[in-house]
Amino acid sequence: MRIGVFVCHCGSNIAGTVDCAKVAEIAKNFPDVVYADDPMYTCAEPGQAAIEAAIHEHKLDGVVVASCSPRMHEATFRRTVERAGLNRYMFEMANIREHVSWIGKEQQANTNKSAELVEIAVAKLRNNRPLAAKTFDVTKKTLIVGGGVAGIQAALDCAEGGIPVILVERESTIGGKMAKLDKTFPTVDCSACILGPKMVDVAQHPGITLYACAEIEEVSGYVGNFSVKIRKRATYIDWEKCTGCGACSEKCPSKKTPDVFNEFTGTTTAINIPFPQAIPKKAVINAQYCRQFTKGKCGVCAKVCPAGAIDYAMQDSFVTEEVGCIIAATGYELMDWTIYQEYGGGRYPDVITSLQYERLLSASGPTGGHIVRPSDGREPQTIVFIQCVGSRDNSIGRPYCSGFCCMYTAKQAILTKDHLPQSRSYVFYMDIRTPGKMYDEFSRRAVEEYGVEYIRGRVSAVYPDGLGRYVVMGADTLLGEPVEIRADMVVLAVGIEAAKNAPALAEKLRISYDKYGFFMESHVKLKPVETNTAGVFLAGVCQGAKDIPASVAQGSAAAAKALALFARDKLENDPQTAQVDARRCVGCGKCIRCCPFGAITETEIRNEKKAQVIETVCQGCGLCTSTCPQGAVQLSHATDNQILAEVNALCR
Amino acid sequence: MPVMKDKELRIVGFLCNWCSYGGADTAGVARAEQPTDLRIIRVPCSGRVDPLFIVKALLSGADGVLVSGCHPRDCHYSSGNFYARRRLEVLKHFLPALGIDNARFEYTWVSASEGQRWQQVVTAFTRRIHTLGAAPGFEDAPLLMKTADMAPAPLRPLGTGKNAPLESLKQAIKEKLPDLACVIGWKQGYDDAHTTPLFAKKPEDVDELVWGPLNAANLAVYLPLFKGKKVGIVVKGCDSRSVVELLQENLVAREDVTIFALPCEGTLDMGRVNEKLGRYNVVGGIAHGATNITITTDGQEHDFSMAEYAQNKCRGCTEPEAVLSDVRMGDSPLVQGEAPVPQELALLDAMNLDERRSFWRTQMERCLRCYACRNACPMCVCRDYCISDSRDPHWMTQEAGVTQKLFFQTIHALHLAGRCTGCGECQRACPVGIPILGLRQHIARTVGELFDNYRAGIDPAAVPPLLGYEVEERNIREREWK
Amino acid sequence: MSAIRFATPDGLPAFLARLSENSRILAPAVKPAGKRSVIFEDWHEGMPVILEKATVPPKDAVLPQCETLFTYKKSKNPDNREDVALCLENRAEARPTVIFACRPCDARGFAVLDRPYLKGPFADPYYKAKRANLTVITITCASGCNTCFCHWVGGGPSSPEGSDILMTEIDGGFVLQSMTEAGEKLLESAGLDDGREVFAKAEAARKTAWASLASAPAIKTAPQCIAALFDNEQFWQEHTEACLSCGACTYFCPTCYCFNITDEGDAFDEKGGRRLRSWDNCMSSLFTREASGHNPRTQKALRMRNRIAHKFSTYPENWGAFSCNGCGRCISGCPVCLDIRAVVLNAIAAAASEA
Amino acid sequence: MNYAYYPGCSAKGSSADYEKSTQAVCAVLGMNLVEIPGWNCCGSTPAHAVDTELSAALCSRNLDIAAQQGVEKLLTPCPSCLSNLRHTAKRMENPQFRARVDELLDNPAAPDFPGVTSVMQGMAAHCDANGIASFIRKDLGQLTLAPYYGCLMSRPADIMDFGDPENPTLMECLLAACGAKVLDFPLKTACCGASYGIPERTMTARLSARILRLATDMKADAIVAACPLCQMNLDLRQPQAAKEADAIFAMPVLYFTQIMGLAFGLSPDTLGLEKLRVSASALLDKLEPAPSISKTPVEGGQSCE
Repeated sequence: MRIGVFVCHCGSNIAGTVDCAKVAEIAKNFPDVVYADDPMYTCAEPGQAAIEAAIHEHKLDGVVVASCSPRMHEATFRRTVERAGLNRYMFEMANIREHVSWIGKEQQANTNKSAELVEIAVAKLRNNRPLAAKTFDVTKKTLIVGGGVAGIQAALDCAEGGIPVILVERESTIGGKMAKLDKTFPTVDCSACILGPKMVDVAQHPGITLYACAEIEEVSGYVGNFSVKIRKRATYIDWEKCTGCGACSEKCPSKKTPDVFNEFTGTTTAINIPFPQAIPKKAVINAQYCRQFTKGKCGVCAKVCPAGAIDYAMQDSFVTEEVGCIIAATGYELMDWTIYQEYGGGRYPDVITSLQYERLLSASGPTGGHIVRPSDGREPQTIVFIQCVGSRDNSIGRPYCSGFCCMYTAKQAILTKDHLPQSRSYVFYMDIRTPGKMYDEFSRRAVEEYGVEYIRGRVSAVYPDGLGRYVVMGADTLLGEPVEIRADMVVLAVGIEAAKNAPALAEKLRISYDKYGFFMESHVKLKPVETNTAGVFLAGVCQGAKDIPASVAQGSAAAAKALALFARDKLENDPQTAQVDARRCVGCGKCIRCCPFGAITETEIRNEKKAQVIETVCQGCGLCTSTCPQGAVQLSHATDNQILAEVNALCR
Repeated sequence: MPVMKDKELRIVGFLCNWCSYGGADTAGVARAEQPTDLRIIRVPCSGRVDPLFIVKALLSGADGVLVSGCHPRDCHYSSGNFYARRRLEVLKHFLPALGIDNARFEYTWVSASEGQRWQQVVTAFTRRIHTLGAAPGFEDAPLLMKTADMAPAPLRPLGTGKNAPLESLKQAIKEKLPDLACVIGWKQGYDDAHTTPLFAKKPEDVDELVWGPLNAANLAVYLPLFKGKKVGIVVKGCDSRSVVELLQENLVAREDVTIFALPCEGTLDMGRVNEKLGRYNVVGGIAHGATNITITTDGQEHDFSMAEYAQNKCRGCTEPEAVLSDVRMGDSPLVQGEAPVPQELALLDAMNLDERRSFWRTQMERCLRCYACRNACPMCVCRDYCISDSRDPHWMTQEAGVTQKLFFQTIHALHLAGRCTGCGECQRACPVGIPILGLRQHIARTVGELFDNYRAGIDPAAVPPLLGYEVEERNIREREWK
Repeated sequence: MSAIRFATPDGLPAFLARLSENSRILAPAVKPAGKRSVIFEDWHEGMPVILEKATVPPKDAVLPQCETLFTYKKSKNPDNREDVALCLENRAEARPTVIFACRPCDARGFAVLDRPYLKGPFADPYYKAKRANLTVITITCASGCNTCFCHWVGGGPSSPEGSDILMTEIDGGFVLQSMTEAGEKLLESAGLDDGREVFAKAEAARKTAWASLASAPAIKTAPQCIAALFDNEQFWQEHTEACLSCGACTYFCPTCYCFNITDEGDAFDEKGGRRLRSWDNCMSSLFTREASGHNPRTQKALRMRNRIAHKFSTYPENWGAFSCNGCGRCISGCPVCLDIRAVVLNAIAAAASEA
Repeated sequence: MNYAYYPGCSAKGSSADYEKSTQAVCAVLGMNLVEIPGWNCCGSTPAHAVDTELSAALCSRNLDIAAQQGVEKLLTPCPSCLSNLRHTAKRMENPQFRARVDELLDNPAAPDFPGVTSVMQGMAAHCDANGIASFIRKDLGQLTLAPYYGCLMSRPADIMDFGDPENPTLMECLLAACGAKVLDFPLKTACCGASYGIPERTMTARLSARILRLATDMKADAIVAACPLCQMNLDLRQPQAAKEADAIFAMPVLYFTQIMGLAFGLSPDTLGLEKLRVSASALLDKLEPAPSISKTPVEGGQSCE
């Protein structure tokens, strides 16, 4: 081989603590290395041009770049060598920035280590083989999990782009959390008024198939060709027949059913349509409370339903959809704030969550938009808002900021003043975080125009004063003294966490999630929509806290990723797949059993059972390679011999 | 490549591309200062890290090896690290059997965002390796010769199988023979005191079948060679476990094999028998008592009581009867008591790490790499494509050094993890009597301890532990490290 | 006239100590284990003197299990990195070596090895150097054993072929008789008592040993018979069914001399690359596997045929002697007790019945 | 059943009534409290904030005595003693700390100390709610009680082992088992300010007043305390608190052992009620004979723990 080595200075990032020229000089003595240089910025245009020139001039057939992490620029340099006519896999990187120059200050040790890392890379490269991608067909259809505003936006954008969409929603209606909100910041326009039309569009768009009351059961396949099994939960109502007239819920005798949509601020009937603008506007029976199910007799709804849609015998059913990509938009839930015993741990009826407060504010809520205390129905005079309940609190293992609470607290305080002009509102806050367009102006209005009293400090305790009100004890850290407020109502800005089933879904989608259940994007900065599984994209809060505009933007971004994927008729696989040496294979099937992707099947060659890799399914983990005792399955680009070459270069 | 003298030690890291390599990057981005000893090899997934890479590095001069992958449940490939966890945990238990301090090997989980944790991991591990110092080698370990004790009293009365219904069995075999390509059994070998495998194809061949304590060889080793053909096999209890294991691994089809079984009363340790017989020209005869056999050589009688001359494995045997059979005859023996720690294993257990390195160096020096151990092993199914003598992959050289030889034993033992039934054929086949069975017993014990007392070769439908995983492992507590 | 000396059992350590001043001594050493073995090892003072037949023949002294033939290093011209210099370093090693107390069959093994390695069109320099520095002291056998058959193949319990000194146990000690010049020289400076007086006792002991052997069948026709059976696949298959294809028979054989050549390491590394010669095993499928993957001898029966034919047919054709000296290690070392004697006798019988 | 017992210094002075009632109630429950011989102060003076090791040496000596007695568990009525003893046991796990403390002691402390637990926890472990109910002779059904643990009893959570430090419930459990109406008293773990009783009298008065006011507003018949210092503070300084709060308080502050003793039909003298500054007579008036000796089992009958 004829190998060229480029030891990047990265300005002073590397050269500050590594003698790059010396590393290049040492590299010249490595086997097959015929050229070495130490450019200032290898990744910059002149640096890349120099690599191309060297490939031509020195007839290189392999290149090693010692610079930053391959996770940063491997793709860049692969394209560089490809432009110069080399196969992109005849390239290796030595990470001498993140793994050397940035973590140690001793130049001698760093220089030595860099040279060794280059040596490993050369050793590996000498065992590299050119690899070529294979092409395969694509199913041009998108599946979206979650019908909140992010999922709705992604669905509409995909469908508008001509790509059929399957939208799967766990609840009986789409709309997500946004549908529960009264008004939205910073414009204070009605949430239902701006979301409603989009929901209707979803229902009416011919390119969108909506499965509500449905969940993902199984996912198999790979980018371009996923097969998704969807569980349609039994609603006990034939939605083909249901007209959404609501006659059933009017007559339903089981009126003490907890109202999930209203965040348990009221009760509803066992058969109901969650809210008037629900899409699909279809009734659902809550079997836990329906007398037909709990007592075995009732049947009132079946009698009154003019369409004859009630079907108590309904079972869960399944449907399988073939799609080319999947967008996860499963949103969030509020954390269980009742672990805060100092706020009563849920024992005090007038200490409520901000989302419950939204339902109290909403004209379609249980109180018709009147702010009253859940305990006695009286209008509160003093309301205390406590921010960061379950956010930025390391003591309960939740260090992250939930992102939008500062803004909605300001909004709720403003709306409170609108509803109850005589009322006084206090907001306990840690910091006000309002970095959006018109956001800070909005929160200032709460203080300046609406007279909301902002107190910088945490609340140490909330307790009933025995006379029907609540004592809110806290600290004003600006004044440096304790504060005690008698409040009629306390609203907690409860922090968010990922949807309960997010980890289970992540495992089905083979994507990663963090310890709070939020899905992991492929790169925090540069790939915020992609995941580590090709063809699975993220939208909305399932990826991390964000407000409505950001969720909508990410929904559109995910749709753009889907549309870009489908802009091609054929896809190329990553050729870093496992290969079977049929001669070595004894057909024991251990690899088949281990493969996380079902990418290995059994085949027969001359009447002997052999393993066979489906290259388009193989994701290149190499588990099979370390499982096969005789080394018959080798992962291209990470073969036993390639890794052994690296080990041998280090240990001899 | 030499390390920086007196400053660095050789520490090799295998990091998965997605989490831990990213975590190391994150640490770099955060300028989290770390010791400079570690050299990172990037692999796609911790599941790609064949434990043999680690042994290879440690035997080749690495002072420490660190594997890091995504946290359980976070694997980029969904389950690679679950498999890795089992395999690496088994390795961690196994290394001391070789005489390698398993503190020199660690595996852990670091996510791409945990730069700080990565810094802690590297710092702590490097400190640990520096505390341990440079790894001692095998080639220059002082010589140490030790031999295993004889096993304690057997769990069942041992005998010579004199009263076993051999004639009825022959009749049964003859009845089935027309449908079978052959029936594998034992016949008299080069003299009365030795047996050799019998491949009966004709009824008169069946008459050559013998039964008794000389039938030490495990004939299951031949079954995969008849793949696709219908064959019969006569088994002892231990042999039947090998058959079960082959069935479990799809190397033999259940419908293709007819298993004939008699209850085993124990087999002789031919190494010791031959030693006692010494040099002789001819065997004058062999007489079977109930619990002993008498061999006459050159006119001199030698008495071998089963109690004294049975193989160690027979004394600890809990399955004298086949665990799976089609034709079964004879009375069931009564097994009482728990299997003791096998003697070869007890011998290893009684040594410290230094002694074990010395022991293996002393033992391995006389290995000729004839691979009788491998080829006699019914579970060595790679056959002609064993990685020990392949160039691609190129795990081993032809060099005759102790580390190469010991590395082969490691390959064999690790490949047998969860598969070895303890039949002992490897050790019995060794012409120079190297007590290599201890390594297999060690790993089988580890597998049992880690995976709910799993024993290989009991249930053809069982999932072998290293081909499966639990999301929460009951007996692996890898996360307690830091 | 050969030198004849006498040594008491107690005198042997001193004798070996004296020899070890100038030479490496390879002497049998016992390796205790469940299955005990006896291995030739570098002898040093304090080690017991063992006279048992070794489990492994002393072939390693001239044909090591693995030897580095030479190392090769490449270095780059600092001014022009494409200009690479190659430096070879010959590693043929030959220090004076005495094998003590091998058996006549072992010694005859050297005679078998000498032919292809020294007497063919090319003498092997590595072998030659070692062989020239080797002195073989053989202890004659007092009896045969259940697996050995030296007298079938031209040897015997006191066969001198390949030995420099024959040593025979008699009452009260050992008679050492030089068979070659080298042996004579060694004995003359060995500081041992004269043994001519008791030499007759030694001769008597050797005769007794011969007489104790069971009569040997005639296998002179083996070369032709085996050649005639070459295409009789069934014969070879029947005799190979139990074979495990391991290397116990060949690696423990004093006459097997096939080798493999591999390169290890890297020419640019400090240690350089190593060209290795190591024993090869014709019973393994790898022996004949070609680079293409094709293998003319995939079946173990064909490999067994090769081994038997080489020892009893083709080698004799080329060199006029069997390349088997009847030590019987392939029988005693075989994990499944395959018996080469039976194969040869059956071949002769089968050829006769075919004819 | 015998229990090793560390009364603490208050028991011999300011909280003699706590001690008296504890002994009496434990006797009823069949808990024989055996005082460890030659015990000394637990170091719960301001000293422990000044010199941890010296304070730990004091505790270690007590724990060592208990260890020499061979007891497994040591009971103490006082939360402050409990806190100090437990903190010491925890700190002594650190070998360096232990070495420094050992230097201060005549003999090195025993390697293993017995576990220390409060009398309250000890009672709950000794018998379940039904067990307690079986001793009831007086009906407390007319009593509304505000359980008050004080700030020390449940904090820090990992040392004191009282469940949620903001919302312990063990005392409620015992009082309910005795048949009283128990308030969900929000300030049950709030500070009464007792430790600043001398340097910051106003603050102490303010903090105490907060608790007294809430109990009064919640119509409690009594505050039930578990800490000698709290009890003394809330009872003895009630006029000061009332003055600070510009209110009138007449809130009896009893120990939980006294309440239990009343339920068990013990006489006020036996329980040391005469020592209260705010009389409990109103409370005594509400007691009625238990309707029947064999009470119906308390719901579930489970342990309070």
